[in-house]
Amino acid sequence: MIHLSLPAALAALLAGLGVYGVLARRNAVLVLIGVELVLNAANLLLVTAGSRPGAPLSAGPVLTLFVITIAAAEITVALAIILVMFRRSGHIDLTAVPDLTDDTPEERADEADVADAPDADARDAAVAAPETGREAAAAAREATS
Amino acid sequence: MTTRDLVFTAVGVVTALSALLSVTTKHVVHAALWLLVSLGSLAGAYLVLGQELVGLVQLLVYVGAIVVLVLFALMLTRAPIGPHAEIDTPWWQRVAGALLGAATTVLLGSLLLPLFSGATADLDTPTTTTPEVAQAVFGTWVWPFELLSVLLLVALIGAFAVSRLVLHREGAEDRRPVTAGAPAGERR
Amino acid sequence: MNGLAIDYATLLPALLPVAGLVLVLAVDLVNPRLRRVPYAIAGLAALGAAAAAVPGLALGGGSTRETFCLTGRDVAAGAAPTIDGVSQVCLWQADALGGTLQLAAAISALVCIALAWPATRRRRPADSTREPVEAVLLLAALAGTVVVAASRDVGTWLIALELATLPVIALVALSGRRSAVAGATQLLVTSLVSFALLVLGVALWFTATGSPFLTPDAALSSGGAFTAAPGGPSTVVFPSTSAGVVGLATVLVIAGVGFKLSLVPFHAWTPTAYAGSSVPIATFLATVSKVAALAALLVVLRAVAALGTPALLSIAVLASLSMTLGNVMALRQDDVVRLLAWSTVAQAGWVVLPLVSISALGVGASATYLLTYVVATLVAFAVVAVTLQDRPGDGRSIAAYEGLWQRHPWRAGALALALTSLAGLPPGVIGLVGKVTALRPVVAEGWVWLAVVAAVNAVIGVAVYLRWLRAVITAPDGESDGEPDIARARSGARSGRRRPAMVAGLVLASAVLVVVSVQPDLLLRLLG
Amino acid sequence: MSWIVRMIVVLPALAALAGLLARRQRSLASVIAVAVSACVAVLGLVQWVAPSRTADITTIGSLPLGDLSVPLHLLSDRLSGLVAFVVALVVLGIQVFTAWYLRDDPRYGQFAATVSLFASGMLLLVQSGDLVLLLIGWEVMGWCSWLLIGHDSERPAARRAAYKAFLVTRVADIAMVVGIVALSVQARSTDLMAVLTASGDDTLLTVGLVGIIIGVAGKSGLVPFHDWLPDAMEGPTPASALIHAATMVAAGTYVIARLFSLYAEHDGARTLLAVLTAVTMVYAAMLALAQTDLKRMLAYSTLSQVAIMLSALAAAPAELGPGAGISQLIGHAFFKALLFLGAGWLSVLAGATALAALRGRLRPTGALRWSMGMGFAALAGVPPLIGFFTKDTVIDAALEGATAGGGLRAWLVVVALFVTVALTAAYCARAWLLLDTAVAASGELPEAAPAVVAEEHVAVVTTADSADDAEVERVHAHGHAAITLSAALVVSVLAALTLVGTLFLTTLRGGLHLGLVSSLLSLLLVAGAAYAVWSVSDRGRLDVADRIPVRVRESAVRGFGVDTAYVGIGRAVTAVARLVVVLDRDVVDAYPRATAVVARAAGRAGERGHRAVPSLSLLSLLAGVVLVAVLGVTAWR
Amino acid sequence: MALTLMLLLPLLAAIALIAIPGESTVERGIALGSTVVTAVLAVVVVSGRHEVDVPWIRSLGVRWHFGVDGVSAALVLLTALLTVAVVAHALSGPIPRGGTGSTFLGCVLLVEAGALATFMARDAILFFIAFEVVLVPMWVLVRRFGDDHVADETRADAAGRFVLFTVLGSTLMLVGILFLVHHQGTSDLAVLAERHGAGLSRPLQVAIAAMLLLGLGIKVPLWPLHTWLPSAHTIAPTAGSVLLAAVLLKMGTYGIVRLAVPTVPEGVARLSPVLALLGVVGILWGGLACLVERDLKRLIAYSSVAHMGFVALAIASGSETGLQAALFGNIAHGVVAALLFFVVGDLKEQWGSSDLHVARAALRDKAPRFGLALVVGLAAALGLPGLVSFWGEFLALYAAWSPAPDRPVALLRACVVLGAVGLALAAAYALRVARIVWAGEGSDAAVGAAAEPVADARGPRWAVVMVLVVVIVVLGVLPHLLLGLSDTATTGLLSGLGVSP
Repeated sequence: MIHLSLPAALAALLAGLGVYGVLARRNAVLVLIGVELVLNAANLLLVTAGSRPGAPLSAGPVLTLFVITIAAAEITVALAIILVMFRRSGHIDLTAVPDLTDDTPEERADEADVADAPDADARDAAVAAPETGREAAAAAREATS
Repeated sequence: MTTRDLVFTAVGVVTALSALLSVTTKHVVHAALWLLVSLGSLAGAYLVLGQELVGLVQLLVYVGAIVVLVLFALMLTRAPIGPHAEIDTPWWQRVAGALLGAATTVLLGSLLLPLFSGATADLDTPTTTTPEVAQAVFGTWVWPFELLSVLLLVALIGAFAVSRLVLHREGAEDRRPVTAGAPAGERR
Repeated sequence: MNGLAIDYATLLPALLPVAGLVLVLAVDLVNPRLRRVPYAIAGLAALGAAAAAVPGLALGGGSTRETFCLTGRDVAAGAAPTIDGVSQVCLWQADALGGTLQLAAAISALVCIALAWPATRRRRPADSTREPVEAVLLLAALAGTVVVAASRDVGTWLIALELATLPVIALVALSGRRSAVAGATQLLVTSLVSFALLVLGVALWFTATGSPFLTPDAALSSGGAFTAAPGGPSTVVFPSTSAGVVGLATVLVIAGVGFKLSLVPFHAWTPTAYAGSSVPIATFLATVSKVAALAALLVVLRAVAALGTPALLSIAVLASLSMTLGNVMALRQDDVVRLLAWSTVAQAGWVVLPLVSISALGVGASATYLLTYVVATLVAFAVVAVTLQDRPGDGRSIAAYEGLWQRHPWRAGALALALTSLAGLPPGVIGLVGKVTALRPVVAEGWVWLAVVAAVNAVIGVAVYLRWLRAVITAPDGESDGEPDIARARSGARSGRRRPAMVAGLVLASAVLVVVSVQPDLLLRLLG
Repeated sequence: MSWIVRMIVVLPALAALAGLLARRQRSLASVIAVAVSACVAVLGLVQWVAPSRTADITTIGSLPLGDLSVPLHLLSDRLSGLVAFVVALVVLGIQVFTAWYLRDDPRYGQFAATVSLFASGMLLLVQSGDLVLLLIGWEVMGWCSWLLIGHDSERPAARRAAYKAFLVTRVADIAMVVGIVALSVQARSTDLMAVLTASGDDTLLTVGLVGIIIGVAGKSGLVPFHDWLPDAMEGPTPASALIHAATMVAAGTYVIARLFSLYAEHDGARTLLAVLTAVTMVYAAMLALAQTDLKRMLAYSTLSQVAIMLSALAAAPAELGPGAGISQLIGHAFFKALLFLGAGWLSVLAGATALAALRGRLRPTGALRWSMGMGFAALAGVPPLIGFFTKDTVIDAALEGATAGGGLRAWLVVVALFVTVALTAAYCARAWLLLDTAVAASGELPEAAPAVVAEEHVAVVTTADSADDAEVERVHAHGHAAITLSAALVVSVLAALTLVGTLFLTTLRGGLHLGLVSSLLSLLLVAGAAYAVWSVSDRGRLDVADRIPVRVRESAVRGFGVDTAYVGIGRAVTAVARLVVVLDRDVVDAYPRATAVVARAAGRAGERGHRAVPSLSLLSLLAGVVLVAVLGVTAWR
Repeated sequence: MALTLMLLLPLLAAIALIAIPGESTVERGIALGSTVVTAVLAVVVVSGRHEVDVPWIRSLGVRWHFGVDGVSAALVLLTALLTVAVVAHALSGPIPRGGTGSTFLGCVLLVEAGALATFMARDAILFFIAFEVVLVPMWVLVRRFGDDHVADETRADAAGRFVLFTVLGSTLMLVGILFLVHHQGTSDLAVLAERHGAGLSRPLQVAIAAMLLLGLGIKVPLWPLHTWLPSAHTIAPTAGSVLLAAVLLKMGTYGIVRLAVPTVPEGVARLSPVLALLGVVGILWGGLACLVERDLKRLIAYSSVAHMGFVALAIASGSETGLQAALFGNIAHGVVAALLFFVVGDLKEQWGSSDLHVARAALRDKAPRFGLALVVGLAAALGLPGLVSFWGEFLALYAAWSPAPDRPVALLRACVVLGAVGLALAAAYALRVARIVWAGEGSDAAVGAAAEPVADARGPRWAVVMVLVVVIVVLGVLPHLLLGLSDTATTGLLSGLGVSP
């Protein structure tokens, strides 16, 4: 015997904490923590509802398992992108105004048609970015900061 | 109040408290660790609710995989060790977060508690056993299960490709003194 | 377990992209330096999916193509004898509406693949994985879209929706520009949070109805489906407050899907992600993703419709906010991709507008509007992509389109048709018809203020698209004659020849647009 | 018969069209103009003497207008026959005269065509049995008067006079249109017979009748609309003759005469008319006395005489009918046409129309002197000329009205009439004396031109002399050509008509109606006034008007600044118009512009709010979710 | 068959023209030929009262249902014939700068197609769609081929205003139509007219009528929704101005008569005081603005506001005479405004501007053809009897004085008096123009090129102008020609009997 209002209350609490966590953190990884808390609140709710007698097709636990798996898939992609973000901009601060300038010449050509030239060429061009490109990037950074 | 109620309450308190800490602590790494605790105790809660399989999977996947991934990510992004003031968003955003979080809790609570008030489940004779769950997963739910496998595959490919692409790009970026390597604090 | 009847022919629209995906991976294993083959496979798979979806269109009068059905016998044998009254519940159930959305998604994906077609035949370097990965991700997202349109249970629904979302995030990031990362980041965090809320909504649905199915019967059972559970030792009585929970569940689902539809206030990622990603991916975001989102939304709303809830204030608020903000912001954009992004936000408002009436009328109207939007947006993006070929430097600014009418009349004609369709003006009759269709349910429910807001937004929308159209029909000063123009035209022609696939995509989309503009009934009848 | 009546209306219109097409060939144009006028005159004669008198004639069929019947019939009876004939006659005379007068004018063709069209309008009005047709004729005349007065459009004064004439009459026509609408609403028809026999709403009737009186006041130059008429002297003299003698100015009399049975029953409207006419006739006669220009003097005299016609309609008893007014109309048509054409002839001889320049110039001219003498005598009301009979008919009718219970209204008219008789005689005597008394050949010319030229705004210029200027210019341009026989004949015939024209009136019911006492009284007044002038002016050696204090006289010459008042009204309207333009730009147009501004500002604000900061998008997302959830849950039923 | 051909011919010709790049003689042939054939077909269709009715958008219940009846016959003829004039006029002079001749002519033809479809649509939603067709081509005409003496922003503003105002109007109208269609269950105008508002509650009727009137009122344009008109007229090329004034504005009033009056009679009755007041304010406002307006084209635009005010007043009266007056006034204004814009457009082409404050040589003797046409146009504009506008305005006043029983009589009568004042204002501004342009007020001060007389009209342009002058006179003398066309139709509209073709 268990009173089901208890897990329900816990789920509500966790969801609230998760929402707060999402909004209170500027570190992208920590925002993920908030998301996980909300997901777990949902899972708890699924389990609670599924533990009632008469729940069909074992739906509660099955759905919980699905959600856990989805969360794992998500976190994989998420972490990859967060890493990219860190490498690109040197931080994973979600409150920062991102640098949207793409207008260094080599990137413009790049954007126009990445596949136009072999990737290697484009990369070489980027690697051998002349001084102008460097200056442009510096100027862009000054503009943003 | 049954025994299960009491146990659940205890586990629940631990879960909630550690969750609270994980979203409020100033230590980046601590946050991940508190999350570990919270999710672990939630696995306990599942056990109390009679869902052994879910509890185990929770431990395996979340505690064993996801939190570890998170920790790795924190390290890879050169997270500072120790308390760090810049971990949180500006105060007004936190206040808004608190309000919205509270609103969420209140909203959910006000709807769910009446729904479940007085509802009990007799878990001593479990209605859903692990074999049943397994049967359901590979029987009724086989279609979403297969899709899930595709999803995982694609997620892995995607993550792999994203990180690979960036590794290439990074080579170009690294030579630019401005974009790479500058810590967040310096940039602002 | 053995009660599941699997009809593979029915599943074909979903299976083909998955098969294509696997094939791409396999080919890549065998020969990792091919550039065009992955796209060819992807294109064929999308084409196959489109073809496979066609038989579903002929369905009329509520009949469906279904598989993965839990027959009564199976249910009786299972642990839950609770869905007694229901003759059949299926995990895949595609009616005419679903079939149409699947077809639209497949065709849109085909066009996107055509736009992304690699320009060079040269073998790619061994360490580049761009082409196969892009093909795989596109196909996966397409598969997710196709499945979600036919899903009837929360599990499939959630997974398919995620399958339609996650690859897109990776695709945006893969576009590789600096702003792409910003776009991907924003898209990522928004999608994660929305997905969490979506799951919360689904959990609430399950809690309230006790059913994992998104069917009208499940919604109706929220009054207390479990009271009569015979097998259980104790009975759980669900009080009437569960109706409120269903409401909250619906609203959370709307919010979660609203992110994908770019509804205000869940829209903030849209301009960043569109602008950051390459044009084919932006096209994909603007078309296939929207189809997935609306398909997902309609699955839920059609279930809820059984509750007889006539109108949703929250949808009205979201719709009017989206339209207004999207149009006002689009008015200021000089970058055509950003303009299209904001226009997407505005159009999303129009898409959900008819849903204030959760009825067959509203659902059909919403889908109709979505289709008109998708067709027109596809053409617009295709023109952008082709133009970017000609003018790699500044092809994304409105100014680049000045004199397009003189230089490339056909392309300009297609763009003009697309823009007028989006604006809802003839000659884009389909857009006009779409507006009529979208307003009908609103009027039927008597939402006067909403109709007036929509009318005002139609005006701002016209202003938005005419800004672009103005450039198209205006001859740039000093370029009316002389060499540069001709030279550019020639170079344009050359690059056009170089990318026949891209042009083919444009022609395909334009052809569809023209046909439905002349005879809108072709499109409208698809939805019954 | 029907065809004759129709042709009377249509022929001049066709002549106008043909004349316009043939304007380059001046001989062809003049042949068309004169020939058609002659035809019309003959037809008019036929209509007048033809045995079948009253006829309801269809024209182009009635208009399909639902509940309103617009039959568009013509009505031919004794009255219309007579008036049409007189009009046609005068028009013929004017056309013949014009052919000579404008012999060198490059726009002769247009002028003659316009005169034809004008005649068509007047004849349509005369023949119409339908208020709409009446209005059409009325307005066509107004438009033609604009063209005729503005004929010399090179001169600013002519442009202005034309503008003023049309505008003033058009303002009065506001009431005319409303009046016609009211009358036809009452009858549910615009047919004259239906209107006359309709019974019903009293208010509508009042509105209708008063409206028509105001409209008539505009075209007939009753106070306060009178000032356009002296200015209209800017037109070539034949145009003045046309407008003043038999047509536009007098048309009001005919209109009211047509509706007389309604007016007879309506005291209020008639009182208004009586007051207007009484004031106008006296006022205009006094101003005529002070004029320095022959044509302007004649113009004021026209005002006075037209007021006399109308006063007959205002005061005559119902059973007497409108005959008195019509007879004055006909008499006036003859002698005023005579006077104007004579003045035109004289001005060609003298090269001016200013009285000072014309002093004694009449004496050496044989036929012209006799004709002008008869004209002035007729105007003054000397028996046995037609003016005597018509005027005394009016006086007698008014007296009869006064005694038959017309009350104050009729007495007012009677008194005004007697005063006017005396004043008319006075100014006629003055004019005759000035024109006919040989002056010592001394240099009296220079200072005679009064310095009343007001050099104001181009739109304000009105001078007594600008008409004179026109003449001077014309003579300078074309020289003193000898008059042709036909034109001289016209003047002579008109002179003869002032003598024998009385016979025309015998066919008109109530057309001749003399009372012994009143005739004697008016004769006495005429003689006395003439003698007074003769003696005061020292047997014609001086100008009586010079006895008037200079300031009074100057302002009298300028019409006591009524023009300034018009200009003031015009300026007020223009000021309102400017206000409207400002409002249109800054207030009415504010909402679209404000919308654009708001949209742009909102866009800017939105741009600031969308800088791709992920945490902000998360905030908006969650806030939106909670908001929507609260909304959804509370609104969920 | 003839009807479908008549609709599709200009459409296809327009598409062909727009697809032809650059200048060629073929385009002239196509444009002129197709308009002439369309005009001939229009005569055939009108005389035979053709009708076509096939399903089009089944799921919306929209039928390809076009037909001619008394209400629309005159407008169809006006549109078809006037387009011939416009094309002839355009071909006999230089194409306005801004693009190729084929695009220009294509847009003109598109406008024609849209207008014809609007006037013949017998289905409410089809009407809306056709109503929108004219927008983009007209926008192109103004935006691209507009007056190139002004800054680009001015052109953009004028064109944008035109489109945005009209789209707002038509979308509001669409909402009204949808309400109507939803509650009546059909979009067939004949059926809607036969129902005559049966089954609609009064508040609903008022709401629908308000939306329809507001939406269509923008197009008419009613005061204070008129501010798009002057700038659009000023900037548009001659062809654009003519089509705008003579055809597009008519769609508004026609729409009110066709869409609002018969379907929601009670609602229109309730709103008729507002309509009448706005009409009268428009009459006075337009008239006053014309008194001081400097730009000739703008002035004519404001006079259009005034004239359409009379039409609105006539509609507000709700009587049969009123509807007759409104339809007549519609055509009258169409012809007169077309004439004036042709003349003024040609003058502007030679003058380089249409500023009245610039002293210029008088037209009267130096360019007598222009002079004649201008004077006739102005005379018609001031409502001179014997010319075409008189009937519309006089009958409007009559109708408003004796309105239908359910209208506020006192208010409407006050409106009549004010409207009559508008007649005097019309005289004042018309003569002001004549005085300045024709008679040459201030022409002494003209210097330089302005002192040179303009080259007189000749060739096709003179023919076009002359035909319009003749039409103005003929219709003024024989108003039956028009009134007879719409006679039975108006009865049907008002009584709910429906309009039999």
